Formats: sequence, C-alpha cells, structure tokens
Amino acid sequence: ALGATATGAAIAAEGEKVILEKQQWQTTLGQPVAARPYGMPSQWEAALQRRESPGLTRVPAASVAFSPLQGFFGIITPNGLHFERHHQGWYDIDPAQHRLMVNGLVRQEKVFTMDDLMRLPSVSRIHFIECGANTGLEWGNVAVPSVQYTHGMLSCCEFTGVPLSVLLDMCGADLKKGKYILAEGGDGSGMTRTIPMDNALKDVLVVWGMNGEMLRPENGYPLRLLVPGVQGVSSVKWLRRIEVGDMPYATKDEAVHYIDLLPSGLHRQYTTVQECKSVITTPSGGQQLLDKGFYNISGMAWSGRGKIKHVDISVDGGNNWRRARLETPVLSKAITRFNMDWVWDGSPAILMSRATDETGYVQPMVKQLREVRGTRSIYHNNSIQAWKLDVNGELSNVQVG
Amino acid sequence: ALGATATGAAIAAEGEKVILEKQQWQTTLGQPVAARPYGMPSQWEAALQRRESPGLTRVPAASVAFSPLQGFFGIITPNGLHFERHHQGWYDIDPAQHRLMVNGLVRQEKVFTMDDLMRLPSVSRIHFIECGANTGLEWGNVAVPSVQYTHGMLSCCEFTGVPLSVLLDMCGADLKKGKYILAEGGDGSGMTRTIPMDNALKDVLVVWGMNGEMLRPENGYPLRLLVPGVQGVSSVKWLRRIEVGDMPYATKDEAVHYIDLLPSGLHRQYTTVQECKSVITTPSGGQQLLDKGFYNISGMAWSGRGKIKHVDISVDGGNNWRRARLETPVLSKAITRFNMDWVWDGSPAILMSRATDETGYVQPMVKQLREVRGTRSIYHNNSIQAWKLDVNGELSNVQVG
Amino acid sequence: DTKYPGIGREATKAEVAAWDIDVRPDFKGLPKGSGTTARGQEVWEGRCASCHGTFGESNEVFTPIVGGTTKEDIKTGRVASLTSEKQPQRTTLMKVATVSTLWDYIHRAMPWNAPRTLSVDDTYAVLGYVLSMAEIVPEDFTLSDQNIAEVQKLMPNRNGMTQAHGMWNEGGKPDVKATACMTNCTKHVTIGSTLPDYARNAHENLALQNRPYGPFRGADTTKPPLA
Amino acid sequence: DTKYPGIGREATKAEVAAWDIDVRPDFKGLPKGSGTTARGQEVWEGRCASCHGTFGESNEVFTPIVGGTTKEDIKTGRVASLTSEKQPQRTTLMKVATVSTLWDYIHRAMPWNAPRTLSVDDTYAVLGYVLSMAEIVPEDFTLSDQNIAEVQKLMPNRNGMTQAHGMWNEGGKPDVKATACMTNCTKHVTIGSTLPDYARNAHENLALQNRPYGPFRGADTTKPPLA
Ligand code: HEC
Ligand code: HEC
Ligand SMILES: [Ca+2]
Ligand SMILES: [Ca+2]
Ligand SMILES: [Ca+2]
Ligand SMILES: [Ca+2]
Ligand SMILES: [Ca+2]
Ligand SMILES: [Ca+2]
Ligand SMILES: [Co+2]
Ligand SMILES: [Co+2]
Repeated sequence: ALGATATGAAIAAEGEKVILEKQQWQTTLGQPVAARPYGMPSQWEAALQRRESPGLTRVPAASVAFSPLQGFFGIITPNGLHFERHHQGWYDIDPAQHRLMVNGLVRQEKVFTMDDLMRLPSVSRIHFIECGANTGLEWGNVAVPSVQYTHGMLSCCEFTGVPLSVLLDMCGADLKKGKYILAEGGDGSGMTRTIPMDNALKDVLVVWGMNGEMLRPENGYPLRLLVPGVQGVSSVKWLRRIEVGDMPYATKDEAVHYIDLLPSGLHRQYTTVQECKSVITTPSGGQQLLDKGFYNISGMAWSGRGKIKHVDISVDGGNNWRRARLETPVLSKAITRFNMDWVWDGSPAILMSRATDETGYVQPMVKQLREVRGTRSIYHNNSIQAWKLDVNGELSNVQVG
Repeated sequence: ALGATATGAAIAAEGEKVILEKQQWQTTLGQPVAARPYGMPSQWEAALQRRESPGLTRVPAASVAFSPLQGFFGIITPNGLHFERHHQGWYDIDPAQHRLMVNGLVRQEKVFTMDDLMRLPSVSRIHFIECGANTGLEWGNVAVPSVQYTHGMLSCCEFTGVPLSVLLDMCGADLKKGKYILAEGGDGSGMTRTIPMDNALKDVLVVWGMNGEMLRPENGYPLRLLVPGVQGVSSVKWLRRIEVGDMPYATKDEAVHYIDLLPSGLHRQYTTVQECKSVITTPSGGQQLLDKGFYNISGMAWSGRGKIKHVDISVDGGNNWRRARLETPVLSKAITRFNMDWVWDGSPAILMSRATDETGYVQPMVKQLREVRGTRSIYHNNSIQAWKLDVNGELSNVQVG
Repeated sequence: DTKYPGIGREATKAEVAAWDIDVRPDFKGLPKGSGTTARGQEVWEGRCASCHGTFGESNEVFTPIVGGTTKEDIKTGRVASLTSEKQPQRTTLMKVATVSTLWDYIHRAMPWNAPRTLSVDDTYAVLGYVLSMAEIVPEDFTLSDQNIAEVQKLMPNRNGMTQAHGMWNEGGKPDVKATACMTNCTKHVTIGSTLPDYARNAHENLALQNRPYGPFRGADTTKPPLA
Repeated sequence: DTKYPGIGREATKAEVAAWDIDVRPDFKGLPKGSGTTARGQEVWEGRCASCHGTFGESNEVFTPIVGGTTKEDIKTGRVASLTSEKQPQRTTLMKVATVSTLWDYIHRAMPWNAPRTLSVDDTYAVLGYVLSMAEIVPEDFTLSDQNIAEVQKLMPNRNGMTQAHGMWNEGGKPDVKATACMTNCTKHVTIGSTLPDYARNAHENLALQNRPYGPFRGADTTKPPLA
C-alpha cells in the first residue's frame, strides 16, 4: 500500500481547517528584521544535514561528511551543506596570519598576504567539486541506501579568486622547465598535490570567495586552490604554498591513495579528471512516494571535460530513454540541473539518468567501467546510477546489468 | 597619511614569524567532519551582517535589514545575508500547514499543498531581487555612508520552483478577460500585489528553492512569488493566494507606497520595472585603502529588462571611462559581476560605474532622473553611484553633477 | 487534471470565501456592512490611536495617516500640498486615490499586531472615522457598502495618479536616455552633494562593518578621517 | 612588480627553507640525516604504534601500513597479493612505489595528532623501522640520505604504477566509450546488485534524512518496506 498523507486524506466538505480558520502567522506580528543578523534555515529543514557514512572511516577527523543531495535544488550548493573531506581535521585560520608562498622554478620566490591576494584581478566562476572517491563505495556492489551516500561528495559553487596564472606570472615562473606545480595546504596533513602546468595555466584559481561570501572553514578558509573538473583533493584547502617544479611529486595522496587498482595488479597513478556523470536526486534511494500520479524527475549532471550536452532518463531500467530538460545556465565543469515530466502509474520502475558532455562522451554503465578497470578501483566511478521503485512507492539503490 | 598595515610593516630580515614558526593549525589535529552538520561562516567574518539603517523606520518589524554588499563576491547572495524587508514581521511557517489557493477568473479554483507544488515540473533560474526603494535614501542628497545602505536591498539567487503559467494552466485561467493577477502573502500584512498577465505568463515563478536549499523564513519560507526584473515587493513572500482578475487591485503597496511623486504633484502608479543599474562594491564608501598600488575595482550590474551588455568605469568623476571585464555567467535579470584593473597613484579620485543593458539603455546620472522625476521619488533610483577617494585612502559617498 | 494527475484539488466555496478578502477599486470583493463614525471613534481610540495618534497624526510608529489635505483638494481630487516643500511628510490621505485601498488594507492587516481581527462593520466604522478626521466625510457619518462609491468621489487625491510611464512592463519606454560617452565627457567635475559630517558615524563604526583583512579596511568612523 | 605594484613581497631564504619541505621521487628536497632501526623502534613504539599497531598492522585508526608484501615482490618490484582476492586490505607498503612519498609524508604529517614534530633524523629512523618490519631492509639498519636511493630499488611495488591512461589531463582519451541508445536498448533488464537488507537502516532512519513534506518522504528504514 502507498503511504497515507495529509493531502491524500479526505478533505471535509467545507474544506480544510488550515484555510477556514485563521492561523497564528496571519493574526499576529512576526519577528523583526535582523532578528538573525546572519540567517539560518527554517526549523523544519533539520533533516537536511551533512552526515558521515557509518563504518566508512575510523576517525572523524580523517573522514567525509556527505551532502544531502536528496533535498537539493538547482545547481548551487548551499555553503552550510557543502560536503566535507578532511585528512587531519579542519581549522578556522585567522586570515591575518595566513600566507601564500610561491617558490621553486620562478624568477622571484614570493610571499602573499590575504590583503595582497584580494587586491589582484579577480574572477568569479561556477564549478563543481567532486571527490575522486564519490560513488566509490559502489565499485563492487550496492552498499549504501541513498544519494547522500552514493553521490554526496559533490558540490557546485560560485568561486571568486585570482587565476593561478597571474601569481605564476608575477613570480616569473619558468614555463619551459616548470612542467608541474605542487600545491600544499596549511593544515596538519599539509595536503600536497601535483598539477600539470598546462592545467594550472588554463583555469586553475586561487580562491577565497564561495557563493558570495568567504570560504567556510571546513572548505579551506581563507584560501584554497580550485582545479576545475579534477577530483576534489587537488583543490587543496587552506592553501599555503605553490611550488613550480619539473616532475610530479608522488605525494602520499598521489602514491598511496587516489590511485586505481587494475585487475592486473597495476595501479593507475595521477588519474584526476572527473569524467561525465549524472544522478537522479529526486526521487532517489530511500525516498517514499505517497501516491501515483505526476512527478518531476530531477537530478544533476556534470563533466570534468566541459559542458553537459544532454541528459537522457530511463524509467524502465535502461531499455528506453527520453531526453530531459536542462536548466540554465549550462556551464563548463559545473553541475547542470535536469528535469523531466513523469506520471507514475503505480507499477515497478527503474529510474536511471545518462549524461553526455560536449566532447560526445556518454556516461557508461558500471559494467563497462569494470570491463576495463575491474571492481577494486575506489575512485572515478562515474557509472549510471539506478533507483528501483517498488509498488509500495519506496525507491532503493540497485545496479542494473 | 595612509593607514599602516601588517603587510606594509617592515619584515624582519629572516622573514615573518607566521612562516618561520610552526603554527597551531600545522602541528595539531583539527576538528572532525560534521562538527557542524549545518555549517556557519568563520569567526573572522562577523563584520558581514545584515543591518538596519538607523532612523529609516520606526519599528523593526516593518523595516529593512540591508545586505553587506561591501564584502560580497561574484553574483550569488549567500542565503544568510539576503536582505530583509518585512511589513508585519517574519514567520517560520510549517510547510505542512501552508496552502496555495488559485481563484478568480479560472475554470476551476484550486488548493495546492507543498507536497503538490513540489511534484510539478520545476525550473531553476538565477535572478536578482531589488527592493524598489533601494538607493531611495539618495534621491535628494547623499545620506548614508556605505554601499550596504545605499544599495543593500539587492540580492541574486538561484531560485527553484514551478512557472506560474503551469498553475494558471492547471486551473484553466481565463486569459481573455484575466489581464491581471493578484498575489497575496500569508503573513499578517497579507501583502498583495498586482502583476500584469503578460508578465505573469512570461517568466514569473512560484518558488521554494533558493541557492540549493529551501527559502529562508525571512525570505518567504516555504513559498514565494518571484517576479524577475520587477521591484522586490512584487515577489510576494509566504505566498498563499493567486487571483486572476480583470483590473489592477490598487492595494496599499500600490496606492500608498511604491508610487513615485513627480514635481507636478502627480504620483506615478504601478511603476515596477527595475531599470539598468550598477554599483562599485569594492572599493566603496567607508572603506579605507591602506596603500597606493594595484587594486581590483569590482561591482555588480543588473537590469530588469534583460542582460547586461557592458559596464564602464570612471576613476575621474565621469570625465573618462574604461570598459570593465564581465564575469560569466551573464544572465537575464540577474546580477553580472564586473572587474577592472586599477593602479592608485595616491591622488584623489572619484570612482563610478555605468551599466548598459541589452536594450541599449544606459544607466543615467541622478541629474537626468531628477529632470524628469524631481527629487522626491523614493523608488527606482538607478542612477550612477560615485565614491570619492581622498588622499588619505578613505572613500566616501558623493553625488557628481 | 489530465496533464498533472494527482496534484492539487478543488477549492471549496467556504475556503475561497475565507481567503478571498481583497477589495478592488470597483468594490468587487467588498462585503456588505456599515459603521458609524461614533463606533469608529471607539475602535480607533481603543485599537489604533496608540500607534497612529489620537488624530491619526502620529509619526511615532509609522508615517501619519491624516493631515495635509484640504476642502479644496476634495473638490479637485488633487492634493495641493504634494507640490509644497513645506509639507514635511506625505500622509496616507494625501497619497491614496482609492478608498477601496484603505478598506482592504485595514480589514486585512490592522491593527498591526492583531491583523484580521476587525469585523466588517468595525472596518466600515473606523475607516469612516479616519475619513471624518480628515474632514472628507462629516463628523457624524455612517459608511457602508451602499455609499462608499459616493465617498470615493470625495477622496482628496483621487485624480492624483498617473499610469503614463514606461515602468509597469518590461517593454515600456524608459523616460531618460543617457549616452555612454567614453572620453572627455565633462570639462569640470562638480560634486553636488557629499556625506554630511553627522552621517559619517550615524550607521555606527564602519571599521566593524568590513573585514579586518583584505584589500580594504572599514574606516574608523568614530574618529575623523586620517590626516 | 610593475604590473601589480604594491602586491606581494620577496620570500626570504629562511622562509622558503621553513616551508619548502616536500621531498620528491628524485629525492630533491630530502634533508641530510640518518637514523637507526633501533631508534626507529623507539619512535614507533612511543609515537606511532598506538594508532598503527606494534607491527604496523592495525586497522583500528587507519588501514594497515605493513603487510601483504613478500621477498619475491622486493625482487620483482610488483606486489603479487594485489591480484589476490584473499588479501582483505591493501596496506600502504603494498601500494606505495616511491620511498620518498613515505619520508615526505611522515615528516610532514605524522604523528597524526602532532604533525611536524618529528626531527629529520627520527624520520629516517622510523621510516627505516617501518621498512624493516616489512623486511624490505634488515632488522638492524641505518637509513640515511646516502642510502635511500638504494632502498628505493627494494620497494616491493616500485614497478606497480602506470600512467598509461587518459585521466590526468582534460584532453586525455577516456577508456570506455558508451553509446546513447534511445529505444529498445536491452531485451531483459537484469538487476546485478541490490541493497543488502542489513544496509537498509545502517545509515540510520532515512525518514529523518528527508523533508517531512514535499513530493517524497524518507522511507522509515527502522521498519521493513511498506507491504
Ligand atoms: C501596534 C501598532 C499599530 C496599531 C495598533 C495599528 N496600526 Fe496601522 N499601521 C502600523 C504600522 C507599523 C503600519 C505600516 C505597516 C507597513 O509598513 O506596511 C500601519 C499602517 C496603517 C495604514 C496604512 C498607512 C500607510 O500609509 O501605509 C493604515 C490605513 C492603518 N495602519 C490604519 C490602522 C487602523 C485603522 C488601526 C486600528 C484598527 C491601526 N492602523 C492600528 C501600526 C499600527
Ligand atoms: C593519533 C593517531 C596516529 C598516530 C599517533 C600516528 N598516525 Fe600515522 N596515520 C594516522 C591516520 C588517521 C592516518 C591517515 C591520514 C589521512 O587520512 O590522510 C595516518 C597515515 C599514516 C601513513 C600513511 C598511510 C596510508 O596508507 O596513507 C603513514 C605512513 C603513517 N601514518 C605513519 C605514522 C608514523 C611513522 C607515525 C609516528 C611517527 C604515525 N603514523 C603516528 C593516525 C596516526
Ligand atoms: Ca586519504
Ligand atoms: Ca511599506
Ligand atoms: Ca493528490
Ligand atoms: Ca478577490
Ligand atoms: Ca604592499
Ligand atoms: Ca620543494
Ligand atoms: Co577526496
Ligand atoms: Co520594497
């Protein structure tokens, strides 16, 4: 049986009390402006929180808090619900004490304060950040119940900062020998990641602004790197140093983690691009439909290689597909929101979305990825997600094929 | 003399302590993930708050809290800092108790729950909201010291909701006779505003989502109207009713306020479009430059008639102008962020920005507006804002011409 | 609905009656009823005067409701004081052209701290009393759905509105046309208005309204500008 | 800087020395120094074992560091157990190809709760001890900047990395090529994997992780699915 609901319940002949009777908010004076000089969500939104996945990590300061994508709208991630991934905990660093050093193969090694950086020519761009391990729990089998845990290491924000190329230019980077940069964080882990110079010069930013305000402490306040299209770990938080070098650095998170085990026993190293991917966020695993009838199927699509070209949706487990509407703006290396009309007739269904990016790359089935990469990859699982809808209205996580 | 600064201060020969000595955040374990399941800004960001303008209103529940634009980046307004304008205070309405009624010249008068509405085909769009009275304090003379108070009734968010046209269609609105709609709020003021049907069918949305999450209580949770390009008051908050009618309603906020007094003694009624406007947000009134040298001049431009085509910046009080860079995305009826390189040589300067929209309309000087509308208009002051930079590095609010 | 099955339901008559409370300039929506200025005075003094003043003149909680209109205005339907710089504030009755607006709004939203608690008859009564304070209707008057259209003809600013402008619709014609001159646009830049000294710190210390780091600080407005 | 006057300053030598602590695979950045496995054992047992286990085998705080490598692997430079389904966890030493990585990381970030508190010599010592636990170096060994390049040649998985893939650069070639079939794409839809029953409520009650209104509720995962 489908879940009962206030709406579904019979309405008294005269109508509903909430309309026929005057309510408190219509008959009294509300709260003043600036009651909260910095606002918070409604008391009724408490279900939408960042959450850990029990058992995934052993200590919460080297862990992940997943974003509740099941309740998100559009493409912008609210700052309070941006996913968290720390290796040695987070800090709220005093910006007056924070410095950025540029060293290595440069004419002039330099130190910048936040005062300095924020005076430089700034740009604002909307980009996604996806952890390379997003959906990694599902390389083998279905493991987690909802989109918060399958895809919740994903965000999309408007970032403001200075192009890294401006800083490299100021320091006179040796672009002939200097084929790589190393980015280093100011936290205890001193997170370090290598970025190819071509990439660094193209669209990498040194950012302080996120959705109009400063980065949140959990996301690298007061300064982080932003490497568009590349797994989140490269967008080093609490950024303190950029080194120009002539070879990759094989740092811990490039040599022990964020490497992909192939069936041959070889590991792929320096796999960073987040390939084209999409997921239906509503309705999705662990959600319960209350009734048959019309629904809006909605989700997110993104690609580390550019813009989303289109998204197709299947409600029959991948046998037939229909093209979804894309909301504007459709931006490069940003989330694109898609929607599709759907009338649920009450029979079982399997909902899937499949994105295609501007390079023509089509999001694959997990089977196709496994044919090349096996089942023990952890990172870069961009396969098509399926949600099974049962006659009772409940959706659950399944893998098709 | 210019203000002294840490950066400006001489650095000891070996370097700065914050670099030479290991800091706490590099040598200890930070805080765990989900320490704050819903995050907040850094402790160092407390200066950025919504604030009332002393003396502007007499009671804080029929008042305004202005946004600190002087600290904003990009185009997205952080939800915690969205400006507030209430007429009878704000409420945090239980969404399960909230209803939307559509009545009047329709085939079928209907009631929708939030459950209903959120199932409908939804769209997401980025739009500005500007109160019609924004910059109204300056129709006569310079009155307030900073951009928070001159322009802080301005926001730009990604909104998600259902096109009003879908609801009108569902109810069978009589589009022949029904030339207007009335939108009514669920708060104590029962805010009511007339919207021409053409406008209503074009791009008006009934929205619940704002920057990825639900509307904040201060901004109409759980449901508001969004009338793109039109003064904020029309985007009725806590929306409870839509009526289709055959004439304008001359509600209190269309007949006593939001009317513009002309020198003749006549009032213009139903002036709603927010014409093309821009403002330099950094550096701006009440800010203090610490040093000569390079700066990024940055600001916001928007138009109720479409996209921004370009923005020009003058640093000499309007004698000479240079074209600013526009950040992407440039969207219709949304804020566009502009930036321009500038080297301050220490001499006095007057900074101004002038936006042009896709219709070719050029943002005017206040003098030009006054020639038509006089000095007692309150609403729709979209004139060019000037900030005077003194040799001491302080900027102040002035009117040129 | 065949396009969106399962969504929304018919509104009942009682529900529409409960919520459809707006009153238009043509008095559509106005409920039948009446009230005397005597009763109106009781309501006013009991439920309104504390905020709006005994004579509707108070500026304490909101701008005045009554004042600034004359017998002559009632004849012409144009409030003369609107062109005078002497009138310090524009009162409600100086501005409002449509009496329906006041009926609708008082019934909908007043008293401010207890909206929707006035009966229909008391709304007629108190509105009649407000109009009598402005000498638009006699001291001793009964306002009702029957005579309100006549009262409309007395509203002092009934001819005071114009819709002849390009700002209601996106496609309307703007009333100024600036040009985007790029070089040598003004020989002498003149500053028409500057921030008055007393306004420098009137919004409290701007040093605390800007980040304590970054490209700029907030000026310390508790002190004079730096020398 | 003439392009951006007034912004940034030269870093001093001492500052660069203080912060430029990375060590590359070619040992650029590696400071001179050395440490014995005996000293390494002291450091390990005093400062590391509580989290990583006496033998580097612990799974309590993080995945094991030591284990899963053989004498044979040291010869081939490929860890054989990586292809075995029997090895339950991939230890650090099964994966890491470059000894510089470990030196850099231990010096940079360990102990986890007190990073950057190990001296250079103690870093050599404890790293040597870790390698000795895995029998990569002898029980009684002194690791130093002089012999670390030789030790690199013993790393069990030193030949275990490939960069032959299209995923480092945006322009790289993807390794799968799906097609966007639109109709009649699969005769029989088969479900390969479903959520195990025990996982239904393993992330707590999903009813409390969804809005209590809107198009969907969260399923009450404390109970079985609705009948
Ligand atoms: C507790 C204070 C308070 C009380 C009591 C009160 N009012 Fe008001 N009134 C206000 C405020 C504040 C406003 C402005 C509301 C807004 O900003 O939309 C207002 C607005 C009005 C207006 C519109 C004025 C304008 O120019 O917009 C009218 C008319 C009015 N009140 C009449 C009444 C009447 C009649 C009563 C009694 C039945 C009453 N008020 C009781 C505070 C009060
Ligand atoms: C308080 C607990 C704790 C202590 C003490 C500690 N570690 Fe760790 N260690 C960790 C954690 C947690 C990680 C994983 C950090 C991350 O997620 O990036 C780690 C990671 C490592 C790694 C990388 C393992 C991998 O596969 O990524 C090495 C090597 C290591 N530690 C060595 C040491 C040494 C040597 C010491 C002592 C000098 C030490 N640890 C002390 C908790 C600890
Ligand atoms: Ca890790
Ligand atoms: Ca008002
Ligand atoms: Ca229904
Ligand atoms: Ca009506
Ligand atoms: Ca300087
Ligand atoms: Ca180095
Ligand atoms: Co990650
Ligand atoms: Co307003």
